[in-house]
Amino acid sequence: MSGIERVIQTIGETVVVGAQHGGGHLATVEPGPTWMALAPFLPLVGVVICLICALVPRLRTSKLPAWGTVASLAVAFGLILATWLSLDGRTLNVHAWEWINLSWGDGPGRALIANFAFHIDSLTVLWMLFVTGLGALIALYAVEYMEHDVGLGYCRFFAGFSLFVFSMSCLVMADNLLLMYLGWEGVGFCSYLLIGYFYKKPSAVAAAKKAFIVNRIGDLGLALGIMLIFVQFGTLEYGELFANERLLHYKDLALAGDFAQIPFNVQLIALLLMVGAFGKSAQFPLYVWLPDAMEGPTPVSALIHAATMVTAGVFLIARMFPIFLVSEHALPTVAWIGTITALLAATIGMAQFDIKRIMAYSTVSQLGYMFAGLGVLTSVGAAFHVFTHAFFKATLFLCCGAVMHGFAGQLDLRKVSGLRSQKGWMIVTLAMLIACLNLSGFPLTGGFFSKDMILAEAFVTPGFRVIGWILLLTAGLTAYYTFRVFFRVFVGPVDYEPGDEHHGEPGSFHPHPPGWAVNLVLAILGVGSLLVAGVYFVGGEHGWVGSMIHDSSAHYQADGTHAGTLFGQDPHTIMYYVSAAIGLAGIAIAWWLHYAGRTEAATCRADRLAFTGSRVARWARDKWYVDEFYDFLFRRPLWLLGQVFYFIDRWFVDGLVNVFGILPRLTGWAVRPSQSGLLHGYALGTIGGTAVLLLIVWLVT
Amino acid sequence: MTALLAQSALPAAMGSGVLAHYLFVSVVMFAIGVIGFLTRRNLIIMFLCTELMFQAAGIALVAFSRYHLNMDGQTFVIFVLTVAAAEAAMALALVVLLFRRSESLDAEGWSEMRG
Amino acid sequence: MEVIHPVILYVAVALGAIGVGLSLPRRGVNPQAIGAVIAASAGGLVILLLSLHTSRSGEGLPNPFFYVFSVIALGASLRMITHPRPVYAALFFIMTIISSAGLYLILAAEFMAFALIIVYAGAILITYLFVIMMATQSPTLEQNESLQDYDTTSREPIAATLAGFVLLAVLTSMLFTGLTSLPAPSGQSIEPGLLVELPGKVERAMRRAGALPPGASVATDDAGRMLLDPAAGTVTISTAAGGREVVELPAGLGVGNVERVGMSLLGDYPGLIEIAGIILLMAMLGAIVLARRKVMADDEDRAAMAAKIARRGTGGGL
Amino acid sequence: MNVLVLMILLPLLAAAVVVYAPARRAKWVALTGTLAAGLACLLAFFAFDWADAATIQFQASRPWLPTLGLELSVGVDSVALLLIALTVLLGPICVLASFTGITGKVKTYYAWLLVLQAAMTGVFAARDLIVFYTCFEFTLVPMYVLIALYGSSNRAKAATKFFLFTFTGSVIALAGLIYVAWFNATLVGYDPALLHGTWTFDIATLERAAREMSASQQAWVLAALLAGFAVKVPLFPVHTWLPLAHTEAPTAGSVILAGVLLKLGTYGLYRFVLPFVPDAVVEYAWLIAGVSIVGILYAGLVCWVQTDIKKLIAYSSVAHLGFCVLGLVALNSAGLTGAVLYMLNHGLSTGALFLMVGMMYERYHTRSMDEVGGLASKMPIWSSFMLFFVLASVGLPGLNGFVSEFLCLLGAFQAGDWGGAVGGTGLFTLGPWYAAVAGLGMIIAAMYLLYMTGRIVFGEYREPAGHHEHDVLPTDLNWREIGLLLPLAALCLGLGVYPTPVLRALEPCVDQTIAIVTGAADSGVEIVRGGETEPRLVEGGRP
Repeated sequence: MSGIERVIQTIGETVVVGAQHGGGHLATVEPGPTWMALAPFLPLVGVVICLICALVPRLRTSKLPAWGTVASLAVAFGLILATWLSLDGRTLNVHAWEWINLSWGDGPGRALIANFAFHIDSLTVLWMLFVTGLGALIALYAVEYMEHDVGLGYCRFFAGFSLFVFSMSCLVMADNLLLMYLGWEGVGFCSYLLIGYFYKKPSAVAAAKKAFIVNRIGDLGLALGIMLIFVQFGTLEYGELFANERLLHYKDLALAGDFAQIPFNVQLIALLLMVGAFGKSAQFPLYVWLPDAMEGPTPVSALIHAATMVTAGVFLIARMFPIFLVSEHALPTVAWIGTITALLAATIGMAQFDIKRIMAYSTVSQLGYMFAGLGVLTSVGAAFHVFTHAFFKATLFLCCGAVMHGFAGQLDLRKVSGLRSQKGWMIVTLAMLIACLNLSGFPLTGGFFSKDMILAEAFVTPGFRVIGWILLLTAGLTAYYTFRVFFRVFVGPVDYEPGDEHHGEPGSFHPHPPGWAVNLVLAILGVGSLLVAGVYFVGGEHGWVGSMIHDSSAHYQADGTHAGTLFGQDPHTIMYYVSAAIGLAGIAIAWWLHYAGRTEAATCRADRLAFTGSRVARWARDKWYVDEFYDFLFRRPLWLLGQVFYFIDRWFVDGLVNVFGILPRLTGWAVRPSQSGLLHGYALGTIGGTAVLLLIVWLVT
Repeated sequence: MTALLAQSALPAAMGSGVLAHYLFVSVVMFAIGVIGFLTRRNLIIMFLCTELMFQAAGIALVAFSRYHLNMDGQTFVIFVLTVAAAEAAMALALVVLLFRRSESLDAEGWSEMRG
Repeated sequence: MEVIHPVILYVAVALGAIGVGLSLPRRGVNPQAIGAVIAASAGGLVILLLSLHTSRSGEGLPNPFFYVFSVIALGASLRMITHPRPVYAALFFIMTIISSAGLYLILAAEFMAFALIIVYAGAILITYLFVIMMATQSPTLEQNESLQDYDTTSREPIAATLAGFVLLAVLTSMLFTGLTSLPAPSGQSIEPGLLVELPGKVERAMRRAGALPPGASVATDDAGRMLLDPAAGTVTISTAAGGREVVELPAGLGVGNVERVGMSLLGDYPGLIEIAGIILLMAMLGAIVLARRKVMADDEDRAAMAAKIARRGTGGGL
Repeated sequence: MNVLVLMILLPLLAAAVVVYAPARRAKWVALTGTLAAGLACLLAFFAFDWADAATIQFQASRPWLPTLGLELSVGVDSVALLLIALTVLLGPICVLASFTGITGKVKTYYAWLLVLQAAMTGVFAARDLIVFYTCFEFTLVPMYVLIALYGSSNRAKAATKFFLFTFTGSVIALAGLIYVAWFNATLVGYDPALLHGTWTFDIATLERAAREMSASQQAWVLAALLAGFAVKVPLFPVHTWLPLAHTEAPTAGSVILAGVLLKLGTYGLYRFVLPFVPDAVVEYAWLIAGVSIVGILYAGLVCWVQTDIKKLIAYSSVAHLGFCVLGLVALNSAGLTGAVLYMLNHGLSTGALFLMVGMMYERYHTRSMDEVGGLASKMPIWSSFMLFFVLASVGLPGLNGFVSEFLCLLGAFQAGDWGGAVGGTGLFTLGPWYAAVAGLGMIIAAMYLLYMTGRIVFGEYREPAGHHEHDVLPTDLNWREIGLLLPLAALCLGLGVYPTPVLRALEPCVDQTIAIVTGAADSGVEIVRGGETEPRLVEGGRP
């Protein structure tokens, strides 16, 4: 009985996790009001609604799952807004229930505590704002976008969608690493579920599988990192971890540049966590799953694979910034990997024709920017870029989705042109334009400011100037491929052919422009993308995002105060002009190659360039053969190894067993003739044996 | 005590040398039974030989009973007799069965259990 | 002091082996008589030496009839295993049984002796004889020699004799070495108070001997036990007047062999008796089941039989 | 009557009734019997004093062969009770799962199924070595019958191999166990208050005596016990009976095999190997862990190339239980708790997977992924459950598999430090390297399970040639099938998001075991040790 009483006792108990080891600039963790813990669980209401709809035949054909999801996400967004307003720079902790709670004696490191509890600080709120906000908007978009699947598929989609938001909330709001890991794997699973939404398509199933497995590789790194944190610091809870005296001591050492005194194992943690971040945020070499993930429905791509889930890696590093600071090589590695990814993905993106894939590579590339930003110690820049990117990239994807929806699955930029001039596509075009300007870093857009922050820091951080140059080059490439899409698809002559979802004569096809929900969402997002630049001008030194970061664990006190100058000027000011120039140059090249003088969808001036037919261009189009390389290096050898093992299992391991089985049989076969079957033979044996035995007994005694 | 013993029908003690005589007879009879069992091919005679071995055992039992002035040996002979009777009944039934099958009592005619 | 020198013993055993081996039935030259003589002389030698030893050690020789009966028993058993005719073999076995019964008598086991004769010679062996007669083909005109091939030739006589006599050699060696370490007989092992268990017998014997006055009876204590003092040979009786007096037991009153066996059997091993009974019952059932001749009837036969029975039934009704 | 005895006797009684009841009632009788046992188990759950979970409760004993000190004695601590609960839970589920699958010789089937349940309960409830061993071996007989009579095409070979393989192993284990008893019987002057120096098979007594064995004695006993339990688990080189047996067994047989029978091995390791030969375990932990890890990776890769679904899941059991054994030999709180929890979780999720495959097999009569696939469009309910249990098996956080897998890995991680770098004694000490390599198993698990899901659940619908609808079963699951999956799913979810009660219940037991091991282990692996565990050790065992 006492067990059950204890169970009841523990439910709903709010535990105060105070940071006993004060010190540092981190605010003490205070218990928060219980209603704040409702936000992550609200999406589960959506899941339940979807489940009920799936089970009740009468509801199955309604749009209830969608509206339930939209409503629950909207309420969650409202709650997050309320949390933000009441947060006031504090760090709160809300306990829901005990999850894994194991202790072996007293003292630090003698208990493994990972509760369903939420750590709410400004970093959390920053992420949650766009997770729930964009979630609600994109769900609204999907109400219309997915309506041809009303029925079980609809329920499945929105259940996955809601579950994703729940998992993402857990990831962001967790107060310990294990709950974050739950969210981390949860979003991976939801991504799997939603990429594989069109489960009859083998490519979708394969893409889903690939996404999950590649993510799992990263997850292993993350899991090992979490274990190492536990072994090193004896806790998994953020509050205790960031207040850990050893960690604070190491941090002081690291800021003084004295890494030699920090144990290798502590430095290793960041490297392991980094692997997890690379997997989830699609960084080189684990980026390969993200372009394939475009097999999922477009709202999924917009929410999961552009705006929210893929920024989890950035979040992890931002959240664990103290851990990364004490590692000598982790942040430089992050910076370099981010830079390489940014450049690599941009080059591939330039050569693609599938607009969704271009956006996917663009996402990978922009994530590279964010990582580079983290690597050059501007966590504000990275977070700011995450924030702006979430808006404009979601817009881009949703616009692509609208095109895809309107043209029966057509995604090839060579086959659709001049949307602007067609009826009903104005909002889409405008939203697309705003998002493209953001992405290409057009002056005074949100993307412009956030990218500049990263670029400027890269130039002034000692030892990272090369990164700055590469990122600058990539900015130009980004502007080019972004407007390549815009100039090809949205402006220019009206010309189109339907995609493969259109059955019948190509001539009978009429594109159908988006409905009110899609237009509404695009309008909101477009305006949002336009206005997101404004957050740079409100709040503290680095804008609103800067003030949000300042109160969290991602804060780095040397942030933005690098004394360095660029060409003798303030780096930010210089960068405004330089990157604007580069961006405009990219747009101009795109205009020249893809818009000027184009008369039909399929051909343009770019085709006439010798370069586009070259081998390098083809390699870029074939994604530098990275997939094939992995296939050759890992998948095939492992598969072969599996076959070899199976062969060994059947013929050697089991064979050995069978030999043991055969030995008695052989012995039996050998002595079988001695069994004559005649009574006398047996009798003689018995009596002779008895005689011999007695003889032995007698001789012995 | 002595008075009562004298009155009873219990014989006087027997020496171990005398016992050896009986045991020797018993052993020889047993050996003859064994040899008979091994050499004869007639099923019935073979069973008779087993009875002979029983008998040898019986003699030894009774001799020891006499030597120890204890009734257990004789009691045991009763059980030997019982077993012998039961065995005879079963064995003979089997012999009859076998004879019906092959019209022969030759033990060598039966070797179904050859390995 | 050795009972018999081992070398002599082994020579005798070897001789016996040769003798028995020779006397086994075989085709062609058949020196059965010679073999029997050799075997008998070897056996005789051992018994002679044994008797010499016994008489020298002052124990005295066994009852003279021992020699008679043992010679008959061993001789008959040897002939039993060598005789080619099953019926004769069985008869020789009966002879062995009877002489064994004689040995039993010498050993003061009268009940067992008679039981042996009745059960073995009277019942079991008769069954054997029945079966032998049933299972032996009667001689025909062409083949007046009714001996079967399997009766006239023995199987692996040398190996069998060897095995048997190795066994014999070991057993006798053990016997003669173990004899010296044999615990001395303990007369006490038989309860002197066994008579206490037999109040009826005591009272009957006393009445017959006139040791019990009229109206008196053997007195018992509260538990209903006789007040008998075996050491003094006295028993308490209660007289007709109600008094008690101790009187001498009549001479010759004792517990006989049958009574002793019975007491031992029923007093010490009642469970075994039951089990033995069940074994016998099962053997009987088994024998019946096994030896029963199954009637092989197919459907047609069954139908015919049923019709026959039915006809009989209606016939009875008329 | 003692509730444990009741749980053993009820199925036996039901088995007897099944034998005499008409064949068409057999399944209902069996269901009643298993449900009654479930009720008894529920009763035990309420009566159990969870605060004192390390103490053996519900003890009952009756002399059996006093001259040898044999006693028919039962009793449970929380570990045993939870495993019994798993057994008793799977009982009615197996009966229900056989309703339509078993059509011939139903009486024999259900009777043996019930006997099997009684024997398995007996294994966990036993407090006497010989009672344990008797039940341990007796599980083989019903399982043999179930495979040999109700299996598929290659059943005779599978049943024989299963029987002989595991039997050979456990006979060697018996030698080890009896050696311990002999050691105790010849141990004089150790602690006169206890039964040392006499023949006894009481587990608590032997636990205390066995620790007095010398290092080489312990090593030999370890080898003997491992021979038996490793085959049952099964660990890497001695696992080949499992795929065969699983493939051929009927659905319920597979469920029980995966759900409970394999746990007999790990339970044996936990109950006997750790407390009996702690020094040897500490010394050879690296070897056992190494073998487990090889099993994890090897079996995982073998899984990946299977086309037979049942074989795939069978090999996955080898990989999964590798994690469990890894946690066991980590010999710290996280590892041991994780391992015990893993036993429960693996029973639930893998048992459920076999149920799923069985339901599919009943409809399509094939287990080959080449012949059937894309069932999501045809059987959405089935597919949802399948996906759910696959994820539980993959170890998705929030479902049960994750908690135990993480704890096992954390246990192995914590057991030492980076080889050679800081402290430690190189590769032969359990440590982070082991966890890191074993962690690759997590990736491989995702690979093969999602590969299977991708083929049979997703993709274009494929059905075997000549397939026609089952005449009794609907296309998708019926209510009976949903009903027997729901409790398993609920438990998978429940143990995933709120494992705290179970962890609390296991804590005292695990602490006690660790105290035993560390009490005997003076050097070598760094073992985390509880503060208050010492006194409990003295109280534990025989109250």
